[in-house]
Amino acid sequence: MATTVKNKKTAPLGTADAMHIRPFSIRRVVKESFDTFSLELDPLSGEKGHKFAPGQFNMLYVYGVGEVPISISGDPTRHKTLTHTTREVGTVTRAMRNLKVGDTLGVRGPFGSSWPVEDAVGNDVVIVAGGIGLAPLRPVIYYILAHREKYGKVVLLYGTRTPEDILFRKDLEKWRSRFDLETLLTVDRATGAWKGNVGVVTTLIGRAPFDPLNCVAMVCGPEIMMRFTVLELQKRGVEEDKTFISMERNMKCGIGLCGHCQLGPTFVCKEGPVYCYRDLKDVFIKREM
Amino acid sequence: MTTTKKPKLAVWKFASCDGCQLSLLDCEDELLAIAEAVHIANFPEASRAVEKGPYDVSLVEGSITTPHDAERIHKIRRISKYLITIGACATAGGIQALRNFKDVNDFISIVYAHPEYIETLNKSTPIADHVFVDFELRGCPINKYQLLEVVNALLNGRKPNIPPYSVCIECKRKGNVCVMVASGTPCLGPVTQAGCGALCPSYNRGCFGCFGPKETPNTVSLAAQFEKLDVTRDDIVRIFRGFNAFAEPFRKESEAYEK
Amino acid sequence: MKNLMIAIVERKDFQSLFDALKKKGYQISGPTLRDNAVIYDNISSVEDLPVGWTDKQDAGRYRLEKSDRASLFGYVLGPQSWKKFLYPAEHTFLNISRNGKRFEVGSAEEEQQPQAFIGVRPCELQALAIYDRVLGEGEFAATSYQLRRKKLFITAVNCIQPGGTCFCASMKTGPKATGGFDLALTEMFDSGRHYFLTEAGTKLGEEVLKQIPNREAGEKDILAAEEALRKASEKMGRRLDIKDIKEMMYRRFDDPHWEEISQRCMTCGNCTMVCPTCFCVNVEDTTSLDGREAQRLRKWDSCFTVDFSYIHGGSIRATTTSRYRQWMMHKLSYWQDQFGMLGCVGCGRCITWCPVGIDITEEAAYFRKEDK
Amino acid sequence: MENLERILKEHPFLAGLDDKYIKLLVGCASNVAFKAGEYIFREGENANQFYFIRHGKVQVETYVPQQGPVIIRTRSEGEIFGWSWLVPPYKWHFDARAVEVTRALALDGKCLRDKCEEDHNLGYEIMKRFALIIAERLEQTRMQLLDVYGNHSKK
Repeated sequence: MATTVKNKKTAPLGTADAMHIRPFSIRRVVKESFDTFSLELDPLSGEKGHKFAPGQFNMLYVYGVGEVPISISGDPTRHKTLTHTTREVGTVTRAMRNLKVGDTLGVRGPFGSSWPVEDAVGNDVVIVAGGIGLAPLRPVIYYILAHREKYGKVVLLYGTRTPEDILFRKDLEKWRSRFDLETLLTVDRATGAWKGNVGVVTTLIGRAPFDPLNCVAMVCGPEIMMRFTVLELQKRGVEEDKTFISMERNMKCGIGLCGHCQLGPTFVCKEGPVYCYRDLKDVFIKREM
Repeated sequence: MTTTKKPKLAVWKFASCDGCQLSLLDCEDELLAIAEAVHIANFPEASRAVEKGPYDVSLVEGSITTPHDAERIHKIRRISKYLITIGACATAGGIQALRNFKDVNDFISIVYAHPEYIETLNKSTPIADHVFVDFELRGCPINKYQLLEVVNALLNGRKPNIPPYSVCIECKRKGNVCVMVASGTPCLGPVTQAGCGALCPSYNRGCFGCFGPKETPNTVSLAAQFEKLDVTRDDIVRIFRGFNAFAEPFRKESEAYEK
Repeated sequence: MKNLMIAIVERKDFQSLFDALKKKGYQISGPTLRDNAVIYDNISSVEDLPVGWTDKQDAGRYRLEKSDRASLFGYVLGPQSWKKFLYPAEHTFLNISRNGKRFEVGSAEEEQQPQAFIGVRPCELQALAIYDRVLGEGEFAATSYQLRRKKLFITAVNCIQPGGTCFCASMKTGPKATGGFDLALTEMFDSGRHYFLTEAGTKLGEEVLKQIPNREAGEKDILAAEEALRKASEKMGRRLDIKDIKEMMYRRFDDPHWEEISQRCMTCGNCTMVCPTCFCVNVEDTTSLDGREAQRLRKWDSCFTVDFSYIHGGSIRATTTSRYRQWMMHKLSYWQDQFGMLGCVGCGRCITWCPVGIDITEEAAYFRKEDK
Repeated sequence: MENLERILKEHPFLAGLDDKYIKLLVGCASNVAFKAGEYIFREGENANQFYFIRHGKVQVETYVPQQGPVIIRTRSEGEIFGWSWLVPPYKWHFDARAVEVTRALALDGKCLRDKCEEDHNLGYEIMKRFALIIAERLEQTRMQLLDVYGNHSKK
């Protein structure tokens, strides 16, 4: 795997100006956990669907409130409906949560780089997700399962804070019942009723069934979780240039013009959010860069 | 904004000059739109009629200077869903906080014929020292567009565009020439929060710091530069001791030069 | 390029340049005096230029002075850069109106009147080239910038009199304009004569030049101008050694000296506002009181603000140290990775207009010394 | 016994350990099984064993008043748990309970302590291995403390 899959983006549809917002209608609202929800959107402007690559994001605009970057969490092989999953953490996502079926949401995108699902063909794939980090990785799982025969062993390691924080429960149930996908869950803290694993997500790496020398790792979660995860993957022998992470920074434009999402030499909205660890390792550990 | 009941708004006055309330009245062009969007239930500068609470929004002007006020603000907090303080008095103690640097009893005996009737606290303090404040709107007086912006943002459920950065940023956006660099005029702009539209530098004067300290203010560096511009130590104390004299960073800097 | 016109325009005929540009429909912008400084504004005649004025500059200090000759371009650089015209400080780009559960989005971008800049310094030409790369050439371009940029006529002015905080010579961006202009002037004084050696850089420039009274420049004229520019290069107030500067600065990322700079830095953002290449903007949302109309607008922003790097939970660059470092390393290191060029053109504005006189050349020199 | 010896020998935890030491360990080992929900040990009891989990899952928990049992960490097949036998006062600090039917090798810690005391080479080999386990536990605990997925929003 020589290179990161960079900027595999589709040109924004509708208008030439990438700052132009396209209205979408909310078809369904799904409550994923007490503070996390998914929105399923249909285009209003007559465009047919919304093509994207797993890992890409859209800028979502709530009328009069503002705009935020949210990763696409739906199925990339079925792009009639656009699905986003987000956590309520600020003014805009709070307003988004109050939207109802039939309300309008503005969309710009898709923007950014994507997970190397095509380059990973022929390899084992280990997907490590922490918390809301499963959202941008879900399209990867959908994609791989749609092309399952092309991959070796596929492992999903997913950690959350508590059992109540586990997202996409229906999907997880389905995935756990499959023989061609190893799904391991763990939570950081739990009380009595929980019968699953307890411990940070990195504890799953040591015993996950994959061949570290023939494997592509895709990691998404809080930065500190990704730091520990990469260390643990390296302990098992996964190569740097086959390890991929997804970064988060302040994004105001999504197209590399506003400057806010700079991470040293790169713009997270353009070269990221998905990076090959080898390309980012020098800046990844720099404080306040 | 939903078409449900209009939010009830109240304006309250503590130790102050009423100038900030007047900023609301000064919104001539927008006042009708405001009156349409909110129900003004209590506004001493505009009407004597007072409607009972609770209120959706309380705008509080003035600082706490008497034991009675210290009690009254708690009552207001209890009947207000959102409490927004407006102006330097309410957010930093105001110009009357200059007394905080001296013994208040000395002032009382000088100013009043019968000091024994005067019941006052020995410090003038901001509202946030007494109750939880949802939003602080700075300025002496506040800027009417900022006030409109806060009300507007609240009504539309968005974050108000009230940036905590320096006056310099809005000053340069406006195309002003830096008075300190080009004319050697001491200016508090680099340590003062934006919001006034860089009013004084637009008229070739140094910023007086009406909007109080900005985020991460480096008053030490600015004061050192004032000295290079031959501003005396006494004058540096005076510059920092304006309408926001008791705001922590300004207070500390003025005290450093008082010694 | 070589076969384009080089001519002499006498001072008395200089107004013809304004007239020719106006005739072509250009709105002319150029240097003029205001508030004790030379600023850029819309102008209409030679009289609007800062005739007979010059400036003295040092770190944190700028003073206008009377010049001993009636030069039109005897000043060095003012606080403003041309970005104020091409990428305005505040600009509404979307108008959105609500209609029940739906909303309609309308672009607020408009075709612009052609603009002509008079008095663009060589360092500023480089700044424009940088802006072109940053805002105009990527996969996504800034529409409002392109709408203004594409109709721009540039009259450059070479620098025969560099300022105290200039360091274009060491950045290889001046004092002579080498491209990116329609016309380039060198203001010459020679035994009582006052004239402009005028070089056309484009066909359009040549077309305009032909409408101004002129005579063909001889080799002597060209050599005289070159000599004046060579001298200017030697008088440059400051220098910045750019050899391997990207790598050098990366190595100093954790240097304790950043902390020392932060003792002086006020994070006021002046350097970013006056910088001709700083391009960062914020996007703000506004609404009408009744909620029926909303707008999205772009404002110049600064990496010195806390909110600049805010993601839920806090700011990535919370400390002054990290914010100053971001700015300086962006100019000298990150920019090269991002755009394949330096983000600094050596104009010296950030040095002059820093209220406490922090000097990027001095700090870079300190880091270089530490690096050895 | 041959079976136990093979299991111990192949376990990555003991990789590289001299055969004579493996034999010694076998002398301290026994097969154990626990039903789902059964306590393996309780807080405050003497810590005289550690376990190689062969099958099943174990949770380490503590009882917090008003909250009930809080699960600190689970251990699964192939993993080792229990190191209180190694440090005085040799008491369990937590409860351990089988989440499901669990089979394990129990090694007698007291027996092992004595052997390590007699032969410091063995002692060093064991210490080295447990130091790794303890460091790993510490690292994981620190990460848990960081509460990385929490909503830390200040605004």
